[in-house]
Amino acid sequence: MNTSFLLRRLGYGLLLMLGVVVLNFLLIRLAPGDPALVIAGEMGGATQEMLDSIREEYGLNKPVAVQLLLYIGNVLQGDLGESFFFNQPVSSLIAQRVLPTILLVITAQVLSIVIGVVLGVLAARKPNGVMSAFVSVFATIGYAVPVFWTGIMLVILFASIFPIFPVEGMQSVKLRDASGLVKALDILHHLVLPAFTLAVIYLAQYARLSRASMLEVLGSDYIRTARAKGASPRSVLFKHALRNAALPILTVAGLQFGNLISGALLVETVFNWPGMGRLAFESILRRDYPTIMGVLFFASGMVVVANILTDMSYRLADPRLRGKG
Amino acid sequence: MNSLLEIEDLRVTFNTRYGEVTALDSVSLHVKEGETLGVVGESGCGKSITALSVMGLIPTPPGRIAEGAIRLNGEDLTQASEKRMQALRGGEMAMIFQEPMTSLNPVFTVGDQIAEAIMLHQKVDAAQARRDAVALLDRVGIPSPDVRAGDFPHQLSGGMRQRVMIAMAVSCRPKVLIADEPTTALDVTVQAQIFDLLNEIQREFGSAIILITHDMGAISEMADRVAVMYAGRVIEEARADDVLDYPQHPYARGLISCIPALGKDAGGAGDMLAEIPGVVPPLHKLGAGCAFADRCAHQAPRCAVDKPLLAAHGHHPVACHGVEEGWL
Amino acid sequence: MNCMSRLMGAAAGAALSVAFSVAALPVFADGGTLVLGSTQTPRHLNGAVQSGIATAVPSTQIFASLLRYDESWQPQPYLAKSWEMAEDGLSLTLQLVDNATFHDGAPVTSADVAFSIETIKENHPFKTMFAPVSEIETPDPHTVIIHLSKPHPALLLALSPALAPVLPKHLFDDGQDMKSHPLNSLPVGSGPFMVEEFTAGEAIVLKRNPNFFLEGRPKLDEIIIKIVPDTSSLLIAMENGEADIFPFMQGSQNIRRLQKAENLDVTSEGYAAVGPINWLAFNTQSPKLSDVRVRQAIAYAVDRDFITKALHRGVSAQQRGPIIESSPYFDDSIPAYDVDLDKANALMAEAGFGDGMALTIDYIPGPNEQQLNLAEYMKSQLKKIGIDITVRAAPDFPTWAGRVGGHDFEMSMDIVFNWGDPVIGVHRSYLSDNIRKGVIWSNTQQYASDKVDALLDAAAVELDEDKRRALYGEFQQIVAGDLPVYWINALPYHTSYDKRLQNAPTGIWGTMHPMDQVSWGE
Amino acid sequence: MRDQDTNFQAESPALEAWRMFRRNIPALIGVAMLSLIILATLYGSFFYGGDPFDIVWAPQEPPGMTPEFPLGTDYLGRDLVAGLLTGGGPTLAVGAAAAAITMGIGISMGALAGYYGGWVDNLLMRVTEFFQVLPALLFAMVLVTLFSPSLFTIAMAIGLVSWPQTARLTRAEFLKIKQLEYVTAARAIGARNKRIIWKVILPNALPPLIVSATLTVGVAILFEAGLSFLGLGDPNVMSWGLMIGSNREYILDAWWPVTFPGLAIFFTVFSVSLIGDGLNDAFNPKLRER
Repeated sequence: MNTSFLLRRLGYGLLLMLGVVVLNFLLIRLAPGDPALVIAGEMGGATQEMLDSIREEYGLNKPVAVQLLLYIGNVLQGDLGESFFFNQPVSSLIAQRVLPTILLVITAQVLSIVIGVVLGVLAARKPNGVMSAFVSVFATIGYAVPVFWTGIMLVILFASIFPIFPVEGMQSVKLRDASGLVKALDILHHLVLPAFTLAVIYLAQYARLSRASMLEVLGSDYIRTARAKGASPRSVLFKHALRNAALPILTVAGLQFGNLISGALLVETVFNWPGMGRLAFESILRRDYPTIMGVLFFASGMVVVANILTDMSYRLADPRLRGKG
Repeated sequence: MNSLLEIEDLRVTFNTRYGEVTALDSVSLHVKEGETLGVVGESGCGKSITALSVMGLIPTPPGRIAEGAIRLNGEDLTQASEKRMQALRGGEMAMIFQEPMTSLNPVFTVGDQIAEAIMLHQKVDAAQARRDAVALLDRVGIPSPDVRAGDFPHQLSGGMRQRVMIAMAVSCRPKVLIADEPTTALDVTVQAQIFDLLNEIQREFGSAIILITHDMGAISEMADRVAVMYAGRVIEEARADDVLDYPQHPYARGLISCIPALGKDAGGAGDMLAEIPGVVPPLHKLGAGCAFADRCAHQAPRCAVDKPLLAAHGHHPVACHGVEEGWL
Repeated sequence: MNCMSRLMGAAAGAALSVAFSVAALPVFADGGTLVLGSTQTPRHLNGAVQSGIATAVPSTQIFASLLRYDESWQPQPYLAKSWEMAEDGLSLTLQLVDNATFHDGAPVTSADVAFSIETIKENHPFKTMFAPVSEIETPDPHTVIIHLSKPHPALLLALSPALAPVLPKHLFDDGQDMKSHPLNSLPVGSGPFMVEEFTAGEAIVLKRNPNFFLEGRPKLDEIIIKIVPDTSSLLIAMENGEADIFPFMQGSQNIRRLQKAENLDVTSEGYAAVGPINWLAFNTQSPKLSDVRVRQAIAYAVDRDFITKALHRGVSAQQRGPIIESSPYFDDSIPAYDVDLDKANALMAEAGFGDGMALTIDYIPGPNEQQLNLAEYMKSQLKKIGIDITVRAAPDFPTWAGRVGGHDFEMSMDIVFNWGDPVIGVHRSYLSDNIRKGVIWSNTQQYASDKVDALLDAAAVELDEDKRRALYGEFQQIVAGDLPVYWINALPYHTSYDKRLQNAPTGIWGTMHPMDQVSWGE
Repeated sequence: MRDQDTNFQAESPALEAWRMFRRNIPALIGVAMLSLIILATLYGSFFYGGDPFDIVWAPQEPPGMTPEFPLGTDYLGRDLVAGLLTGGGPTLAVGAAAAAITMGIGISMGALAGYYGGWVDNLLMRVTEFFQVLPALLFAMVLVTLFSPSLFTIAMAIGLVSWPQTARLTRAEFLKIKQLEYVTAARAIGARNKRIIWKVILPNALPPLIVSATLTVGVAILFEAGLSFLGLGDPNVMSWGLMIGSNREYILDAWWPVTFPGLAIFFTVFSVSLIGDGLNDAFNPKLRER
């Protein structure tokens, strides 16, 4: 891994983020209606003095270009503005919500990749077998089911009819003072349904992808070479083939991250998960633009970071890319 | 001396959407220790299937060995368990493939790939296997082998990669070494080096080599005996000199006439097609008669209905009615 | 659902997680945690500068106020141990308790009270509460004299915990804007509970105030307000014991569902002071609706009976006038507009719309059963008198508020609270001087009647209860004829709570009242 | 392996693909299912009358209880069958329109980037990457909120957030095809860039794009459903997503008003993706043989 690549990649990521900041700003400008009126409405009244003081406070009375520069400057300092709704800075609202989202998204990602790849590999072993047919059908079904619908059905089944899993968010409020292990178990307990719901769609895609990828790799010359030197079927499958088949899976996993965050938005809403997605959704209902834009900014940042990590791990996994620019 | 490897009446079939087709039919071959058997023929004639059958690498399904036996030191490989085959592959017998570009795993270093082959068959630890791998790289003529061992395949040239393949194949001193078109993808000069290397290895290890090629030049350089294959059958078999000097089968004659004059470019498939009109018929369209009949300039009525068998006529065994009946 | 499956589920659940079985352990007697589930998200916790139930519930636990109210609308001592209204009704003198302290240990003094009332007068959207307050005198640390420019009978109710929290002057009076003061999110008060944690949009953790000035209270160790925006999830949480009390529940399905739960009690008590009215508002300035006959025709077409019985499944009560029917000021002789389609069609023809007309209807996004469903019902029902309705959706509350507040609407469903005294919650919708463009829940109908203005102004200062009632009676007769809005029903607010809960909050202010006597029973 | 000549005879690969497609049973099932769904949404309301917004019966009548309302009624007492039949049209229309917008933007961007290369490619690809960084659903929600929900804004928003993948695919195809001999030949006879892009390269890049377009329709339908579920659908037009969104609150009491539209969406997307897979196999016979 060379540092210049990493630096270039990071610099480019920052550029993308700057783009998001500008877009954010433009979107707020495009919003119909006077932001000051919206804020005043939330505060419960709109006298002229109040509107003026709000304009002053949020810098709405300055020229647009100045506002943009101010906004960029603030974002660079980690200041995403004040929420229109909550009496708090957007950055602290997001800070409270980041970890749950990351926990949910990463768990779902890991679940879907691990289960998906195992299914895909098993299917690839016998391209015409039962497993293979199952993976194909399952992948198409998984792709076609609306994720929120799966979530609702799971809530009905496992929270209402058979109350096995809780639905009240990420942890049981009554256990907030509990010890670390109990708390961890509690969070795990809450995590099962949302993570599984989110994982299902991507799981199906990974299964399908890894099946195709494995089939391609298994037909390649170096697999024949591995067999010719006497490697066992297991070693051929998991050592020689999977390492190569993992490359496209890795690419898709990176590209999938943005979609995963979108999916998390729906899943968080269904399961009351205290993450950024729900914050964004509720903020949209409240027209809390600074918070919406803050989440959009932060979520994009997560995608950028995920892309950089993917690129880096791709270069680690594929020696052919190492040392290239 | 007895044959080290003996293939007897081998019939291999494949299930395709045209039904079951026979890819190899009544193939019998043998090779002795220290001997080089050349197997020649156009693409699709069954050379590679033969090699893969020996290695037990026929993709099953759709392929299967329907009849016959393959004996290595008297042990019938068609009856051997998968476990046993794993032990034999890379140990007792090894194979060098046609495409050095794609036959090495791109994500492992060449040193690791050779070391893996060593560890699969010899009871040595990783460090020792690594040292052996470097020694092998040195043996196959790779400069600064200790550095090269840490390279990935994409960092090596084609010739280097084929040397790596050879190093990997001979790492456990195989008794039988199958080289499937080992030089097709390489430059002419590199080809010669690779053949030299194979010859050296054979002298050193006493291996039997089965050299599969469509290049008659390679045969003349390397082979002690030659089997000519066409459409899944051996149609002529003899000492290399005999086949080269007195080809009997019209197809063999065609092949021989393709050998370029010395110093010219080694013959490619394109030249060959120019000499023999038509192409190898698809396996599912093989009729009852001689598979070569449609392309044969000397076709007789019998050729279309009656499949000629391999039998000694004159110099050496050949499967042709014309030769058998003496009108050719 | 049958018992067996529930049992199996519970068993599987217990087996699945240690955490689950810990959560299921019962809690007994004094102390313990109360988990209050709320579907509404508070902006912050300071009820002095923010109206609405989302803020009022935590605010009344954190802040004490001068008075509190019992079940029969009678004022009771709280921070004020005694009070006296002057004969002329122009001043109120209150004596504060001696032992009250804020959570940071500072004593509660008359200066804090004066600061709080001024802050509320300045910042709270309910301008009428303290508008007549001309001066606040603090002769000593424990005496407060509120001077009024005119008699103000609603003043006592306005001193309730839900409306007039007493703020610590030494913390809040630092020159910052009160509406966005940083302490609003983690306030210090003198109420029975102290804020330990406030996760915006998630949870508010309130811990027992050990130095609360009322002896032996509060009983609970902890109140956790858990915000669950999705009602279905909150219902499941209630059934599974993850939450203990769910106030302001209004969906008929939800109410009926929890009524069936064996571990829960459900009551409609606790909302008398709120007086939540669901109504159909008319923009009286729009050309099509300026004719009172059209509004009356619509009133005759809409079937309150069908709405409350069929659409609301009998959980909501009909509401015929501007003052909630459970209030002593309600006049039940006002016209009811029982459904009469012939009369409605005749009125339409009379108004010159015999060939029909097209109207739009807006609704508050969120409480669908009260709002969207009724808008959809209007669409279906008013077709019968030739009115073609387009339902205008608002994607979110601010959009709706912008339209209605900006007078950019024809008809809209709306929910408006009485907030105890008519002066606070009723006058604002009918006074012509409260037509304030851009302000939601002002007189957005732009209804103007000199007669009504005069009646309301008189009622606001009338100290004699009977006379006051008569003034409000006349007011109700007039607006019921003019129909700036067509009142439909009282919101079916219900509270569901764990059966083991003692002294559940069912007073006139319900959970917008200090829950210092609530406890877990044996 | 198809040789260069066949590229000049456009019917031949298309016919070949059709032959492959015709033999693909799952794809044919997909076609049958989708045709049925489209027919039902186009003509169903002629046979099964009634405004889907009309309140016709008691709310939340379970399916199978009343013969007139075989699938029951929703939370307002509106007929679910009428809703399903009428709601399919807008859902499919939004899906198709969004897919068309996606393909329009994506193909244009990808074609220009792939054909011209250099700074054009660089610029357009940066823009593409920028749009890929924005979480699609979140961005679409913001757009729909800003411009108020209607079928048009929803389709636009979905199109605006979905095109980057199409752009990448188109670019890759263009990069591959522009090096082929017949493109050079076209250039040699003096064809203009515009002609080469749209008349020479694009037709040859179509097979993967057609597959992608098919799958995009499915994604767009799911997208619309997701937005409606979050309450950002168009409330004046009955769509499957709206049915789910507005009945979601009552899901614990009545499963059917949410389940049936959910199934309708599922079967539509399922059939569309079966067709997409079938087309993919048909255009890439090599992959199929494996």
